Amino acid sequence: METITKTSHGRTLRTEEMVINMGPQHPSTHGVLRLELVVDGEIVIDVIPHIGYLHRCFEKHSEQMTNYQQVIPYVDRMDYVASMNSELSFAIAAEKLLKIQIPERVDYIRVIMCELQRIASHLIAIGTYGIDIGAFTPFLFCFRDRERILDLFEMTCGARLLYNYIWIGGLSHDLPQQFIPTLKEFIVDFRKNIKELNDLLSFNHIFIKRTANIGVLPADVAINYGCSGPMLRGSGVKWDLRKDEPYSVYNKFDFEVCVGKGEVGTLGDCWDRYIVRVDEMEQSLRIIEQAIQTLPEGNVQSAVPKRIRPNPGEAYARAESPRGELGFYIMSDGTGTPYRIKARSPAFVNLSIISEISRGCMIADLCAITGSVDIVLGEVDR
Amino acid sequence: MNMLSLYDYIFYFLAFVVIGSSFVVVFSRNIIYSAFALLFTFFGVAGFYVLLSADFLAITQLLIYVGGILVLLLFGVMLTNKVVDVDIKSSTIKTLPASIISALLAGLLCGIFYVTNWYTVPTNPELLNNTTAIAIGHAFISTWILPFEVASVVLLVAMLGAVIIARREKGPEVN
Amino acid sequence: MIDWILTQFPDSILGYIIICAVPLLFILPYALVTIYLEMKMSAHMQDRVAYMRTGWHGTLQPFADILKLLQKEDIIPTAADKFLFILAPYIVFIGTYATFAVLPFTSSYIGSDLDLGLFYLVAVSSLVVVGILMSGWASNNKWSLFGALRSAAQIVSYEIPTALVLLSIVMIAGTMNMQQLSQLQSGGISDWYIFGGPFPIVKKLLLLPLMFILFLVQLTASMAEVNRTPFDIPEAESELVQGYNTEYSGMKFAIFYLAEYANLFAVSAITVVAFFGGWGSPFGSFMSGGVWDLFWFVLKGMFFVSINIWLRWTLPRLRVDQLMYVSWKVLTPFALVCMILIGYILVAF
Amino acid sequence: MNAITEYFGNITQSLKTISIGMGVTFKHLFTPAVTIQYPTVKMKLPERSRNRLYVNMDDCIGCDQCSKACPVNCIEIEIIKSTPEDDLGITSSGQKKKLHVPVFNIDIAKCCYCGLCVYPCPTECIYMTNVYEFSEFDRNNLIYNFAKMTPAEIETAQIKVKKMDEETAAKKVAAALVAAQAKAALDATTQTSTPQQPTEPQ
Repeated sequence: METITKTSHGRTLRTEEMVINMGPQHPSTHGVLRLELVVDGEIVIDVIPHIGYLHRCFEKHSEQMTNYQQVIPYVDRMDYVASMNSELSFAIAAEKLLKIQIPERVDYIRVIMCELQRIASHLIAIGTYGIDIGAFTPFLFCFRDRERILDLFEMTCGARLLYNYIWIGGLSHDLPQQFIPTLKEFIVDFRKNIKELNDLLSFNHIFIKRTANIGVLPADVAINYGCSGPMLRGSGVKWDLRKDEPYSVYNKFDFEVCVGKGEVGTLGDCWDRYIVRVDEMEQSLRIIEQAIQTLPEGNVQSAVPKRIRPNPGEAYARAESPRGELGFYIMSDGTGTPYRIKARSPAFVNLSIISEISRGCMIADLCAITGSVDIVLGEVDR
Repeated sequence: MNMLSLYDYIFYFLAFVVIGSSFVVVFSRNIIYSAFALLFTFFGVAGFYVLLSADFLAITQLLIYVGGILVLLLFGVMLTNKVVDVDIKSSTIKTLPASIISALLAGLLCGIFYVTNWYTVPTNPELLNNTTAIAIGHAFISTWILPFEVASVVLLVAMLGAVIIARREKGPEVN
Repeated sequence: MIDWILTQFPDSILGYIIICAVPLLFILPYALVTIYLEMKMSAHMQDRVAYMRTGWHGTLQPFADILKLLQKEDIIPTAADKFLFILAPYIVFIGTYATFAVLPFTSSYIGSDLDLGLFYLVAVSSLVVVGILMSGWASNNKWSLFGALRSAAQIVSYEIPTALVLLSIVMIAGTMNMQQLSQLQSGGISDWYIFGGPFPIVKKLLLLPLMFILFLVQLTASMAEVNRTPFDIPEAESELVQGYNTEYSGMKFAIFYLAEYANLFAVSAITVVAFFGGWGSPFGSFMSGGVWDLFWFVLKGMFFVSINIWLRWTLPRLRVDQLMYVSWKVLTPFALVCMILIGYILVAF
Repeated sequence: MNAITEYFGNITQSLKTISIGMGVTFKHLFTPAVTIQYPTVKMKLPERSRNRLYVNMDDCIGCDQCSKACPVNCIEIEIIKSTPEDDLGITSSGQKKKLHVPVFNIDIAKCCYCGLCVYPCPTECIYMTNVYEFSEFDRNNLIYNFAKMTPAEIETAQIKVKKMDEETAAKKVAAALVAAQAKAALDATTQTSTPQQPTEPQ
C-alpha cells in the first residue's frame, strides 16, 4: 500500500494508506458486517467486505428437517425484518413442487401481509438510514409506525417478528375480526406520517447534500452485478417481479413500479435508492387498500396438506422481497425431508456491489452507501 | 529578606512551568510529548505577559501560538507519525558543536540581562487594570502603519503560496 | 462581589482560589439540568417520555447518571499513552472552564472584568482543541484519531466566522469588555444588538438586517464549536463510533461530558452577551438588578441551549468537506461582508 | 451566474428545510407519547399471542406428535406403556389415555415460539400462553418439566411394564415354540430350518 510520489521538484514523498476495520461491531454496518477499509485520510481507496459472522447454516439445516413445514421458522430467521416475504417465497416454491392450488382468499391475505411487511421493512431501512446520516428522530418516527404494523401481525398470528404465518398451501390463521378496521385506521394515519417524514428527512437540504451524487450506481453496472429491488430500481431500471413476473395475485392490483429519477442528483445515487423506498410504501398502501376491498371469503386452511411429500423433482420460485429478488430452489427426493434447499438472497447480491460504488468516497459517504444498500446480515450470511 | 508577595509566587510558579516544559520539549524522546509540552511553555509565557500587564499580548500569544501554531504542529506530527507501529524518536546528534553554540548564546543572553538598564515600574493597580489594546491599536494605525500593512501583505502572499502548493499536489503527479 | 471575597481573605491565595471556584457552583447544577432537559426534549420530540422512574418524572436521573459514572471502572487501554490519556480530559475542561472567567453573570458579578473579554474568549477556546487532539492521539485508536483531527480542523475553522462576528459587535459597541457590552444594551429589548442596538432609528433599521445575519452566523458557528449536530462530525456515532472520547470511561468520560455541556452554555452566553443584552432585562429597568440579572442571563443562555438541543434532534449531520464549505464559503464571507457594511454605517452615521 | 444562483439557492434551501424540520419536531414536542411505562403498564396481548408453552398433563396422551413437529427439538418426551389393569383416566375430550408420560421436558431456551407443536396435538393439551416474563439467571432453570409422575410411580410403572413384557415375551416364546414345533414337524418331512429367535418388543 506504499506509494512513492515524486513531486515536481524531484523529491520523493512516501505516503502510506491506513487500513482500518469498520465492524463487525460498528454502529453503521447494520449488523455484524466487517468492512476492511483502505483509507487515505478521509478518502476511501478500497472496501473489502467480510461476511459470515452470522452464518447459521440455514440451507444445510433445512436438509435435516423431517418436514417441509419445519423449514418455515428457519426461513423467518433469514431476513428477520421481512419474514413474511421470505415465507411467501418459500411457500410458493414448495407449492410449485407439490403442484397444489390454493384458495383465493389465502392469496389475498398473503398479499396484504407481504405488503404490510414491505412497509415495515422499508420503515426500518429509512429510519436507520436517517441514523447513518445523523438524524435520530426520523428513526423513532419510523419505529412508531412499524409498531402498529407489528401489532397487526401479532393480532393475526401471535408473533411480532418471526411469524410462521404463511404455510405451505395456506395460512396458520384466518384474519381476526378487528383486523380490517384497524388496518384501515393505520392506512389513514400512515399517509400523514409519510408526508411528515418527507418534511423532516427526505427533503431536508442537509440530507439531500449528504446523499445526492453519492454512491452512484449506473443501471448497467447494477444489472451486471445482479442487483434487484430498490437497489436496481433506484438506478432507473423498471424491474419488479410483482409486475414483470406476477406471482400470487399481484396481477389483479393496480400499482406503479417506483424508479429513481435522479431528482436531486445523478440517477442511481443514494437519495434515489432512498426515495424509491419511500414511494414504494405509498404503492404498498394502494395494493393493501385494493386487496381489502376485494377480499374473497373462504377457508384459509383447506389446501394445507397433511403430509408434505412432494414427488422427486425440483422447483425454483422467486418473489419480490423488500430487498429485492428472493428465490428458493427446492429439490425433493420424494421423502418428507427436503433433499436440497438453496436461497438466492437479494441482500447478499446487493452487498457485493459495495466496493464497486464506494471507491473514492469519504468515510462519511461510506456509511450513507452501506445504509442505502439496506442489508440484513441474517440474509446475507444465512 | 522581603516577604514574597502573591505576584512573586505566581512568577516563580510560571517560571518553573516554562523552564520545566521547555526541558521536556528539548529532551523528550517522544516527539508528541515535545509538541504537547510546548502548550505549557506557551501558557507560561502568556502568564508572564499578564504579570507584566500586557494583556493584549498575552491573549494574542494564546490565540496565535496555542490556537494556531501548536495545533498546526500537532497536526503535522500526528499525520506523519504512524499511529500504531513506530514512533518517531528524536535523538541527539553533534553534541559538541551544539553545546558550544548553546553556551555562547546563554552567555550572550546573560550578558544582555546584566548590561541592560531595566525600566522598572512600581506595581500599580491602576496600570494593571488598564488595557494596552488601545495604545497598541493607535500605534499600529499611526506610527507603525507601514510595517503593519507590509506584514499583512506578507501574510497574504504566504497564504496564496500555501494554496498554490496545496493545489499542485492534486495535479497530475510524476511517478 | 469579587472585592468582597478578597476582603474576607486579605492578601492570600485562598481568596483567588475561591473566586476561581465560583463558576463551578453554576456549571454543576447547570449540567444536571441540561442533561435532563436534553433527554426530555429529545424524548418528547420523538413521541417518547424519557426518564420517568427516578424521582418525579425522572428528575433525579441526572444524579443517578453521575453516580453511575463515578462508580464505573476507569479503563485505560493497554496500548494507550497513559499520561496523555489521563491528562486530556482535564485540559479540555480547563479550556472550557477558562471561558467562564469572563461571562458576566450579573451586573455585579463577573469572574474577571477583562477589558479584552471577547478577545480572550476567542483565544481560550483554542485550548480545547489541544485537549481533544491529545485525547484522540493518546487513545491509540484510529477512529479516535479521526475524530480528534476532524474536531481540531473544525474548531480552528469555525473560530474565524465567530471572531469576525464578535469583531463586528466590538466595532459597534467600541468595547471588548463583556460587562460594558451588557451595560450598553441594558435599556430593554429594543437596545439589544439583535434589534440594531441603542441607536437612533435610521441607524437601527440599517443595522437590523446585518445584525440578524450576524446572529445566524454566530449561532451556526457556535454550534460547530461545541461539536453538536449538525456539526457533530468529530463524534459522529455512525461513522466514528464516538470519536475522540471512544476509549474513555467512568469519570474521565464524565469530565468530557461536563466540558461539552459547559462549553454549550459558554457559547450560548457569548451569543446572549453579543446580541441579546447579557444580563439586561427585556423591560429596561423593570425586573432588573441583583438576582434578576442572574435570572435573565441564565434564562437567555438556557434558551439558546434549548435551541441547540432542538436542532440536534431535528437535523442530519454534515460531512467533513461540507462542514468546511459552510465555514469558509458561507459563514466567513457573510460575516466579512456584514462587518464591512457595518463599518460603512458606523462611519456614515 | 449559475454558480451564484446555486450558492444562494443552497443557503435559502437549507434555511427553509431546516425551519420546516424544526416545525415538525416542535409540533411533536406537544404530541402525547406513544410509549408506555412497561413493567407498571402492560400492553394487552392479543388472543393469539404466542409466548411460553404450557402443557396440560391431564390431557396428554403421550403421542409424541409435538416433539416430532418441533423444528428445534426442544421437547423431550419419554413414555412407559401401561398395563391393561392400569386406569390412566380419560382426557377432557373423552379419549382414553394409554401411556404413562414420566418425562415431558420443554427446553424453553431452545424454543423458537413457532407454534408448530400446537397444531398436531390431538387433545389440544400443549398450547402457548401469554406469559412472557420468565427470565432466569441459570439456563437450566429454563428446562420445564411438565411430567407429574413421582420417581416411585415411574418405578412401579416400569416394573409393571417389565413384568408384562416378560409375560408377553414368555407367551410369545411359548407360542413360538408351539409354532416352531408344529413347523418342525412339518419341515421335518421336507427340509431342515433354523430355529427362530424370539424378538424383544420395542
